[in-house]
Amino acid sequence: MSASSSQTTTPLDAAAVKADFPLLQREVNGSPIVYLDSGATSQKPRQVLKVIDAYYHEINANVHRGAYHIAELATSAMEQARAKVQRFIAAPSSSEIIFTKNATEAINLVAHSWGRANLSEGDVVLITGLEHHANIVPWHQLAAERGVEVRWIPLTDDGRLDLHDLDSLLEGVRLVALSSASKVLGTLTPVRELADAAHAVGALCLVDASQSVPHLPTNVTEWDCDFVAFTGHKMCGPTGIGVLWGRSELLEAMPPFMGGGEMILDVTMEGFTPNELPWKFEAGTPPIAQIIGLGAAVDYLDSIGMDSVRAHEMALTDYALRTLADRHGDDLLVHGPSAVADRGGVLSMCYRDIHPHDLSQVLDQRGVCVRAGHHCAKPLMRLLGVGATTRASLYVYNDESDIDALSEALTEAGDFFAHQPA
Amino acid sequence: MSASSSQTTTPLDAAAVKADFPLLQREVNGSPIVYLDSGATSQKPRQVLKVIDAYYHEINANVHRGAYHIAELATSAMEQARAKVQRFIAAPSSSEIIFTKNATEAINLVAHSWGRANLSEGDVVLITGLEHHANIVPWHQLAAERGVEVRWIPLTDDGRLDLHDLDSLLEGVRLVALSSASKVLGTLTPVRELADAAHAVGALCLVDASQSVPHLPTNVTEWDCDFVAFTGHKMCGPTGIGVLWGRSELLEAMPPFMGGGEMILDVTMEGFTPNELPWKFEAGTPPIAQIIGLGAAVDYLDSIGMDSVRAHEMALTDYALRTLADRHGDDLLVHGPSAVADRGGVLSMCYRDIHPHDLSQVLDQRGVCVRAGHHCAKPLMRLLGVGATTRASLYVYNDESDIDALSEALTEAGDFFAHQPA
Amino acid sequence: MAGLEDLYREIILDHYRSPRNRGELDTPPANMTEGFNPLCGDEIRVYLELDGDTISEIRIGGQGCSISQSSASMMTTAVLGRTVDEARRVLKAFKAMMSIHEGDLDGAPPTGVTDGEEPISLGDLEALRGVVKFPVRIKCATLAWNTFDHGLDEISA
Amino acid sequence: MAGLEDLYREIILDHYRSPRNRGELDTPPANMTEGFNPLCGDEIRVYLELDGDTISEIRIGGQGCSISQSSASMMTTAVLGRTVDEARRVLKAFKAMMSIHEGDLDGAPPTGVTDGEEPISLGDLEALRGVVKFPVRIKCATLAWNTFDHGLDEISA
Ligand SMILES: Cc1ncc(COP(=O)(O)O)c(C=O)c1O
Ligand SMILES: Cc1ncc(COP(=O)(O)O)c(C=O)c1O
Repeated sequence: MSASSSQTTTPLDAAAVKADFPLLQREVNGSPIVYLDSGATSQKPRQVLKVIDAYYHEINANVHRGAYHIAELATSAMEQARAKVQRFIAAPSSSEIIFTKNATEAINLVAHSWGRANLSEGDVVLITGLEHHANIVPWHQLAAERGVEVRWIPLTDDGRLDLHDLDSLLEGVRLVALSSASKVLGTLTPVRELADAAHAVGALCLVDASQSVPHLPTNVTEWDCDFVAFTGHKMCGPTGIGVLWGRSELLEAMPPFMGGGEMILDVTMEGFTPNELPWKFEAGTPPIAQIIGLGAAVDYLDSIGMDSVRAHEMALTDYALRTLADRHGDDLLVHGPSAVADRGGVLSMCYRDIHPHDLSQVLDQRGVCVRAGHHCAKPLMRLLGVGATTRASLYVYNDESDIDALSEALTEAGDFFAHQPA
Repeated sequence: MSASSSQTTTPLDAAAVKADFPLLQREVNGSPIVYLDSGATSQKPRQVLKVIDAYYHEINANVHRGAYHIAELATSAMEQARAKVQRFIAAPSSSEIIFTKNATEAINLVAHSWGRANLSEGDVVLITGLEHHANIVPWHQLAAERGVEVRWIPLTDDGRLDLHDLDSLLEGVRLVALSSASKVLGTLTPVRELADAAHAVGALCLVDASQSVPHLPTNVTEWDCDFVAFTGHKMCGPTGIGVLWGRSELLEAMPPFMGGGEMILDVTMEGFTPNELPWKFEAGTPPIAQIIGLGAAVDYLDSIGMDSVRAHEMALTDYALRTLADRHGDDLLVHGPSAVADRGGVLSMCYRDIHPHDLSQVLDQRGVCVRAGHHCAKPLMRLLGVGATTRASLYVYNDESDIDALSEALTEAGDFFAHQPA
Repeated sequence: MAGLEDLYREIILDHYRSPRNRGELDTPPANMTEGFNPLCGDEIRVYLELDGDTISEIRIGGQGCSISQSSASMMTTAVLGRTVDEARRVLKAFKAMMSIHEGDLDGAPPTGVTDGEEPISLGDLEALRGVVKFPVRIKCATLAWNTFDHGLDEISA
Repeated sequence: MAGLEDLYREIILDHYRSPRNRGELDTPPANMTEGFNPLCGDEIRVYLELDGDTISEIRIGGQGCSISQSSASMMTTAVLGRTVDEARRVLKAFKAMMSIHEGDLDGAPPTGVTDGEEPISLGDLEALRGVVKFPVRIKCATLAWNTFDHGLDEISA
């Protein structure tokens, strides 16, 4: 993605988009809500909520097994959602789309199934300083269990991957596991370059795309990587649904993860035969309503166009960086890359010496919802030398008025802590 | 539960209950729907759908981390749902209630975490001939991986557990894993007796309560067992949510299952410190809306009273067994225990020589939804000597008219296959 | 009953009631392949014997519903005596008939069933076309065929 | 700003700006216990030294928000010079003040904070009562206390 793509795409109608989101119509503490925490979870458009509700009102039934009418409708709605997700990320086949409960389960699936079948003492998993705990802890678990080494790609001062020593970092590596976009800094990473580098040393490449699938066009074939994990609730979909995409040959060769209904072809008293892809990895009753809801979320994003989503967020990030700097000057430090083309719409901030937890509490009094804390990335926090930041993260429904409200609330927070009788 | 409990409980208002379920107001193929597949999944009352919808409209936010208002509301709604589930099953503490995506994940959690930490070559897991694949395959996986032995409690001819040889079956057993009610035959099992027997030989007892929690009062303390798994979508709750209850001492001692956000206290570049119970076992963004929806389902069932639910289902099962036998005589075989007190409202049937798949297809033409197949219990099917059965399963919203419609449709199906020109 | 005639055509019920080529063959010389419909519990065994390149014997074992049994029975009459190549073309044509093309859902033209080869007539098997309207039953109709497909692969391997 | 006065009481901001007993102690003789708020990243270190049964030294290290820092600071002044038993009673009373009783939610009477013992006055610490209205912040307020609790356990063990 480059800044120029905004010229070739239809600009989105910000007011119309915002009107699609019922929660954004509410007030908090007497002010209209200003939701700037989409990196944690996105709001849901009425189009998605309607589909979920219609599922329960009209076709709720267990899938794949009932021969009756509503069971057929439920099954086909669920499998159509799978095909929608496949097209959304340009995957070669819908049988490569595995539904999990969140991105975390998707990454754990790879660690348990592929990892435990393929990695042993001394093998290296290479991750990056930008990772979310979901892409750290499963590898730490493998390290503790069987002596796998977890190695880290360091960061540059402005929060990009430092690939200076990549060749030596890759020694002994069996898996490169990186996020395509950082939830803390917004940094976009060179996925294709790292996938190629991984393959060159015979390693696989897993991409945690939780923070990029909602915001940028995704093409797993162009990435030429091996696994991609992401999560529904950050992309206008319901909670309780995540996705693992994997290359068929790999998925075919991997042992099942969890065992139970749906994932078997046959069970005897002596053993079992796993089912075909994708069901082999989907044990138990799937999150049916949530899968169908995710399909509706994909439809919604498609109706806007992911190029337009990206263009909108870039313009808004640019506006935010400019206006915040103008107004707050040295009081405000925004971490991460400075060029809008290198980052998503994530602003991790330090404002004066006000602790993020206090800052976000005061902002909340004005209806401004931001995230304070380590953002599930404690190693990155330690690299930045802070315990926590205050993070505002943008999405398709935000507009300049949201940034203005944030800016105004920052000033008020500064006043509050400065003028309190001490 | 005994038949007499129906005298001491308030009879439920069947018409009012049915009216709570929007899907039951629809027609299928021109007939009002007759939903008799609650063993696969239950329908959802508007009270539950309203809560889910309100969550997304009013307080949708990621939990446990945001300091802003709606994040606090989401967190407290989720933790209140945990307390509701705790009370519903009479668990000692809400920190023992672990949310999973379904019952299958709950059982796999025990197999992965407790099983892999405690079981090795030659240790025996004792299961029963009544089990669902969810309580078979995870143990087969352990058997294949590390030589654990899976042993089976056999069944009597009428589908109850044959505990004749229990003493010798228990030799070398580390875990007894049984369902409290069979989804195929309806059989209720003597959970407390088996938990005591397990403890007497130093083994633990896991109960797959997926088919009993929705239908009977549950008291895990009276069961005196160690783990209990069940699933939300069969008890008026949404899809995508399951529960594992476990005794604190055991859960405390067990290693985490999946790794990621929420389940950690601290992560460094070298390792991680797991969080406290229950979050230690809840990696990633939880199925927030589904947890809150399950809380609403518990409220709904509580408002009726589980004693009343059970009494209603017993009366209806009795009506079904009597009227179906009267009308269809030898054309119809119903598997399982004959005494209503020994069974749930599940009727696994063979009708003439019509294959269950064909039978259910024809019933569907009259809007009658039943399940045909192996019901995820292939070993049990082999014990019964059939490849599949046709199963009608009852719930709180069914009434005598549903049974009458089933009975009438059976006659029509018989006519259809008899009178087709051959 | 209205609506079911498309599914339960006369010829289907005939094959169900009087299945052709039911039974077993000695292995070896025959090859046996097992198939499962994981969703309903149907199981099928396809016994195959070749004479050179020609399918000289085929038998069906196992159990299933009217659709899976009649489809298996019709399959045996459609491929017995054919060469492996011809049988594979029948197989392909049948599976094409049974597949719900994603293209159809999008309004795009359905994928051709012959890939430039001469079209093959499905004869009686056309009676199974109605199954496509009942998606859950498609797996019943294709069970024997997929199992047969694996059997051919095993023999050629 | 309206609504925040309950949380940010004057005395809280005072302890935040001028924390008492901040720093480190040599270990040994002191004991050091670390605590995390997993949800916001706050970290705290409580250094403890006993003279017989009396808490003769206490120091706080680490970082956190105004609530966690001021609560830690007030805690040090509340327990320094007390016996371990007295300190435990303060601890218990404080945690009782901070807990949202399930009973409250049900309309049942709140659990007593003293269990029959003589009630203990919380003094300045009462200023933190407003935190209960902001449930996410309760973990901030109790972080130092839970860590202190573990520290006492470690010393007695
Ligand atoms: C007895 C029993 N156990 C386990 C399960 C699995 O439940 P789920 O598919 O929701 O994981 C079921 C549901 O089919 C069941 O009936
Ligand atoms: C980069 C990244 N990876 C993984 C996750 C985990 O997603 P989930 O909590 O839905 O499993 C998140 C969300 O917090 C994320 O931002």
